[in-house]
Amino acid sequence: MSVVEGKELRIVGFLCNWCSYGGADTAGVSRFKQPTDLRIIRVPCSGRVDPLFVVKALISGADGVLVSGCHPRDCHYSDGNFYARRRLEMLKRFLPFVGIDARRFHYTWVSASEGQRWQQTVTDFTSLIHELGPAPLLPQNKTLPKEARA
Amino acid sequence: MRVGVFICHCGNNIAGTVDVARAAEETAKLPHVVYSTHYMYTCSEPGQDEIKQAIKRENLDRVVVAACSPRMHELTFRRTVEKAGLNRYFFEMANIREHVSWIGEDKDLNTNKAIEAVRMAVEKVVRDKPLYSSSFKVNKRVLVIGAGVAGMQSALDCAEGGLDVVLVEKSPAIGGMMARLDKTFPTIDCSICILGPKMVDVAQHEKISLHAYSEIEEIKGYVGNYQVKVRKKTPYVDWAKCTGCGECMEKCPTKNAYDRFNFGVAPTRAINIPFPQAIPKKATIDAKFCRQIQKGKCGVCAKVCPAKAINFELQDQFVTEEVGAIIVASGYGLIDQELLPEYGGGRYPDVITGIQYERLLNASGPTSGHILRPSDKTEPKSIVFVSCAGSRDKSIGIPYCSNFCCMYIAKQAILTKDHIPDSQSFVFYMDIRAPGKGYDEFTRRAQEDYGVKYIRGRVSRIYPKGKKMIVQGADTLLGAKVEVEADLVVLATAATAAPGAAALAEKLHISYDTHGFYVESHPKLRPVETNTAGVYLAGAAQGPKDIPSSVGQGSAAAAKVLALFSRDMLESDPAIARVNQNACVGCLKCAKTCPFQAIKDEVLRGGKVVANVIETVCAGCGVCTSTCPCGAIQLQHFTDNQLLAEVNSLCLS
Amino acid sequence: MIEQEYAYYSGCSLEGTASSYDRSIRLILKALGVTLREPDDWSCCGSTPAHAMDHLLAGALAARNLAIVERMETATLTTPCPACLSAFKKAHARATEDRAFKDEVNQLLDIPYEGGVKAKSTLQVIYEDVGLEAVASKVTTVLPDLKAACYYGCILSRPPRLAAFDDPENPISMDRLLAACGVEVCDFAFKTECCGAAFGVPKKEMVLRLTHKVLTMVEDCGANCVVVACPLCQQNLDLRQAQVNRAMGSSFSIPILYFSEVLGLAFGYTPEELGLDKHIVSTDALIRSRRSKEAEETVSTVKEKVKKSAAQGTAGKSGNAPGPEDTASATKEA
Amino acid sequence: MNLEKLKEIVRTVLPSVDVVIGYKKGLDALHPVPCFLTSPDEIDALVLNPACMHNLAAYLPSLKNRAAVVVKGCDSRTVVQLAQEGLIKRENVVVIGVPCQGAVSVRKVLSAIDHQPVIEASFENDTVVIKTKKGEARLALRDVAPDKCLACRYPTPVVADHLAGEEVEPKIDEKTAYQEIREFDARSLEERRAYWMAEFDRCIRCYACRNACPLCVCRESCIAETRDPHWMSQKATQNEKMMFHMIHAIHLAGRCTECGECERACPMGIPVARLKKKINMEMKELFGYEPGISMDDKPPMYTFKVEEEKIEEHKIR
Repeated sequence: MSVVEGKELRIVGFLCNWCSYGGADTAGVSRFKQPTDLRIIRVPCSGRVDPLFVVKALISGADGVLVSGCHPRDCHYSDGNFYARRRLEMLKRFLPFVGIDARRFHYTWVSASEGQRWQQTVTDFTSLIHELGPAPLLPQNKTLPKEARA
Repeated sequence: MRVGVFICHCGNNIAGTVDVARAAEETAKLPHVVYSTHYMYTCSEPGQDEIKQAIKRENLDRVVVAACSPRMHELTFRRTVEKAGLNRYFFEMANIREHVSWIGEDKDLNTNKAIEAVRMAVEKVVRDKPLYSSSFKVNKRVLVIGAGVAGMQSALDCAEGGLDVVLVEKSPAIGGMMARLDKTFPTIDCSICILGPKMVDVAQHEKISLHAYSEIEEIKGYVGNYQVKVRKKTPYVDWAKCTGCGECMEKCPTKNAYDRFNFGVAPTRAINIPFPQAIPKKATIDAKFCRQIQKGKCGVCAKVCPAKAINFELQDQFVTEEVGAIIVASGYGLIDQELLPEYGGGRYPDVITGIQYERLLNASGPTSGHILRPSDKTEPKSIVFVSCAGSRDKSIGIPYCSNFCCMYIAKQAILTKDHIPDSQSFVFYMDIRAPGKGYDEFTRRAQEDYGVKYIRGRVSRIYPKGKKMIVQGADTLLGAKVEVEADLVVLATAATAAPGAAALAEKLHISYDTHGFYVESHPKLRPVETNTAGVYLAGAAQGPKDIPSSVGQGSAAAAKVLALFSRDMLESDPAIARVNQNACVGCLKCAKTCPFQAIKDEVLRGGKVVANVIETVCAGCGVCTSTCPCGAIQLQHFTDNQLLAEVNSLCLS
Repeated sequence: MIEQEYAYYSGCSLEGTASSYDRSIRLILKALGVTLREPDDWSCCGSTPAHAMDHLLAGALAARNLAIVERMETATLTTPCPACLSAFKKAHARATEDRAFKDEVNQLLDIPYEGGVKAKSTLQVIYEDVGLEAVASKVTTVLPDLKAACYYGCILSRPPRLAAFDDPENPISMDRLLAACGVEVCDFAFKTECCGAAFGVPKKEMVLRLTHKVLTMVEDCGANCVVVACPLCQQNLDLRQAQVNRAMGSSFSIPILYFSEVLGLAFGYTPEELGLDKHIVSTDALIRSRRSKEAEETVSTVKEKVKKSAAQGTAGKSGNAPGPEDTASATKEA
Repeated sequence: MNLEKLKEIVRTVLPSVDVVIGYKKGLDALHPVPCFLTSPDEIDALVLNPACMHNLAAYLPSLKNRAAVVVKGCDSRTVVQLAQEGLIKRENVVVIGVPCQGAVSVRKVLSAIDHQPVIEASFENDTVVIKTKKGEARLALRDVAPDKCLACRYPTPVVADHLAGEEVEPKIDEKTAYQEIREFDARSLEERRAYWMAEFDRCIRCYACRNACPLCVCRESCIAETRDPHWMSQKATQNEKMMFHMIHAIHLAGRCTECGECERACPMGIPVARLKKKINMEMKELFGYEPGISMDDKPPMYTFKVEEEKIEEHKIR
């Protein structure tokens, strides 16, 4: 883990190129200050974000995962974010079943002109993740307590 | 693999809050990286030369540039590495300016973040595959949406350039807002006199086919090959037969129809030709007011029409046009006066909007150019203009400046003095915004030569007192409250996006801002392009604009289209989906979810069914890749392995 | 939606100078089938003077009353006084949006305020919850001589985010209520203009000037009385009318009525029951005509007339009817 | 379950198909195995009893020609789902439905008889009679039923060209079907986490669950094993075990017909079907969708609505 200990937590963002990545650029151009934790992975469309990428990140040690795309109806590829919305909603509801805090995964919509909204999203999400603290690591040994099957 | 990393200072933009030297030192230690350096301006010519030389000198086969946003310079550097002999896709960018140096203040954290951004880019670049564009044929016809002055300019320039143009206009007549204006600033030349000939050119140009009273129903396809379905709204008049004689309008018994062209300054007939110079000069029935259509009783127009053109049974018709590029010049709208209750909110007949006043001034308007106030048809002697009526007003959600009001108010005040020499005009203003050529001189002339009284301050309330309107406001230069008795008040109501702008943007797959104005590719460097290839912007659809700017953009958009069409073949973006036929199990879920119907099934020898991507149709969204359970269809340049490598570089290391 | 029961906070003015407001409110709401329950041991709402000196104290005073109401298990608090209403709404908004403020306020209180009380002006309750139709159905008496200018004052509909009632610049609720009672309503441009009441003591000259302006506009618009919903407006316009006349050389004699008094008269209550004898500028002339007419007209014609005007639903007919077109146009009726 | 009726149907169907997939006796009476009939001589070998657990529909996608298949209520949903996704052609399949009163879990029976070798097994109305060397055990069917049968809402096949037996009324309604999931959801996040960590820890990554799943169509292209894409390593770590089960569950989102084959196949007794059932519950809630019920539905992950009635934008807090 190469986060700066004690200062940062590991937050991974998947941003669609046309809206949210642009929104993050707009926030930058406007010098809207944000916490430094987030690392951004650029994807063409939120529809490209397989929910399994989110799972992979969370299992591999991310403390929070943020997915952001174009607002519904504004998708550069017309329908990509509609698929994303269904799949990510499914994931958001499924994660807590296996003991992953659903608050560690957030998906939202930010357009290229919404620099301020992006700043707010990053700031709020980062502060929430800091409040939740580092995600519990998966136990890597075999001495787990066995729970009796019902 | 031999990766070179180039970290840009961007002057002080990056180096100010990122320790670029340390970043270069640290990233040099990353696997695959054999060379890492930092440079003042990587995008400059010497900066690009440095990359090219390093590729040769260090024998690099992959390049990472850590600088600004890839949305800014990805293309620049792709060309650079290509010139040095690498495939242009053997390149990745780490955004350490917009996403790092400009938003974080802690230099240590920023530097660490920049190093990680480079690490992610390195992990991705080593998994880049060489990609090669293929080419496809371009349909050299252009669609122009909106026949205001911007759209007409685009259409004429494209047509002069030899292109076939399809021009679609929502209203029954072309000309847009400019056709309604009386005179234009700062020259005071007659608006229709300079626009009229252009309108005629549009109508007569053999390369332009005009669909008036039509709207865009659906758009399919991609740059070079769009299919556009146009809805031709029914005018209930067979335009092929209509001669524009106006007999029907004369005889129509419905005399209180709302006059859209004149913004309701006076009523019109249910069947009408919007204005004398209208092109096409054809009659249209407003169904909402037509007695025959509403109540089934009347039909006077049908009886008097000498050409027997009236047909109440006519339905909307659809035509499909195939084009290679689209220019969007759909114009702007104006806010509803009801949003301004403190100014009467549309309750007082003698408080009108700037565009309504324009129609009162206009010789072909309902008052034949005599300024008569609506309530009692008398000539007003004291006229108050209120600028920023809604503009720059956060409380109603319009924080922006409407751009042209200061100028048209000055023009209208001058014209008022011309029409009524013994009148006195007052202008309440926040600031006078007159930055164009000859503009400031013009507003000064209004004050100095025409005696218009400019009062710097906002109007708080307008109310009637007897036959007068009292305009109550502040004079911030005097620091006092002022009240002006007016016969007529003109509100410079804020410009907004055109009604239906958002719906049109969704059909075009272009972005629009929170106010509904279309978003250009780059605010400075690509002002008439959109992020959707082949779709260009002109005029006030992108933001409020005056006539010269709209015309300029109209020509600029046309130039872009002409440049695009200067080639017979276009190169496709090779970052599209590709199927691994061995892994594909032929479930075709990808085909079902593809937003572009770009995936079809293919039967291999031996009977195995697999998915097959139609290269020219695929737009590269990657929905298929996240749909495919077995990873058999991969979006090139954003493959599962590349994104997983990025995730792993962040989470597992 | 009408609730059976509202917590009713009358406030200090209605205990004293505005007692006829209180009386008439209670009478008409009873007639409309609404029960008012007065909170036990209510205290100052904090609007003056605490609100000018100490925001925490002002908040705590309001919150104290809200906390009492919260324990009454009636969903909504109503008060006829816009100043009280404003104080309650402000305290409620701050308590629900600002955790630190809420904690600070609750430290000062015996019982904490949890943030569960919705406050509405009594005008809003009658206009929105009870409704114009129910009001019109109770009308038994016509007031043919009343030409009313509805004066809403500065805080009833403002600030819009807090008030969340009627149009902040051009409110119409009172106009419509009166019209539903068959009263002629004039198109009055100064509905929300400041009367200056708050500066009554420190800047008397300014107040007289502002009040004079409002009263002049009342006459200009052809009204012969002002109808208000605020005890401070009423007091200022009524009590100071003679002072205004003296200072500005005018000769106003304009009765200033509460909307509830007008509704009360229309419902058939006597001026004595409603407390009209408390007014400084006499209301006798307006009411005298009412009596004689009342005897002449049969109930059925009254009802018909009322129904008609309620159906039109309007005060300033010229003004408030929404226009037929998508584009705003001041001149569309021309 | 009416064996004689079934044989009669098979006899009439067999001439029109290449193969009939049914059950025959296996190792012992408690272990029937799938059989593939091509000639009328084989019909008498057919068996049908509550121990017939295999979901025979799983074989359909790999068959090229016309086949008949014997399906219980739960298995019939697989046929519908496969046809809905275009993985089989409905017209190529003759569905022989057997209304089902509930099956037995071999694992539960064996543990009830202390894993003695079975000499004989017979099935009376609500009872399983098992003879071993140690004597005869009479087990109530309910006690040895697999979990899926206790929450079964489709005892009668949802699709059948022929029905071998009388329709059976479901005993469970929509609400109680997901009771078990709701109860699990009610536990604390830590408890849920600890539970699954312990369960996943036992996983030996044998992929039996995946191989048994009738809807896992990727076969050798499964991303749990491929290098391109390279989603997982072969390490036997908790990370990778959990990732595998997440892949399996998420790939079945809106597709799992709850036949329970994954769980039956698991040699480690991990309740993997639960993961899919949870997602199914959410699919029902979000999109009103239940896999394998109607041929005309579209699996919800492969379609969308512009306005989603049930999905609201999330706030960060």
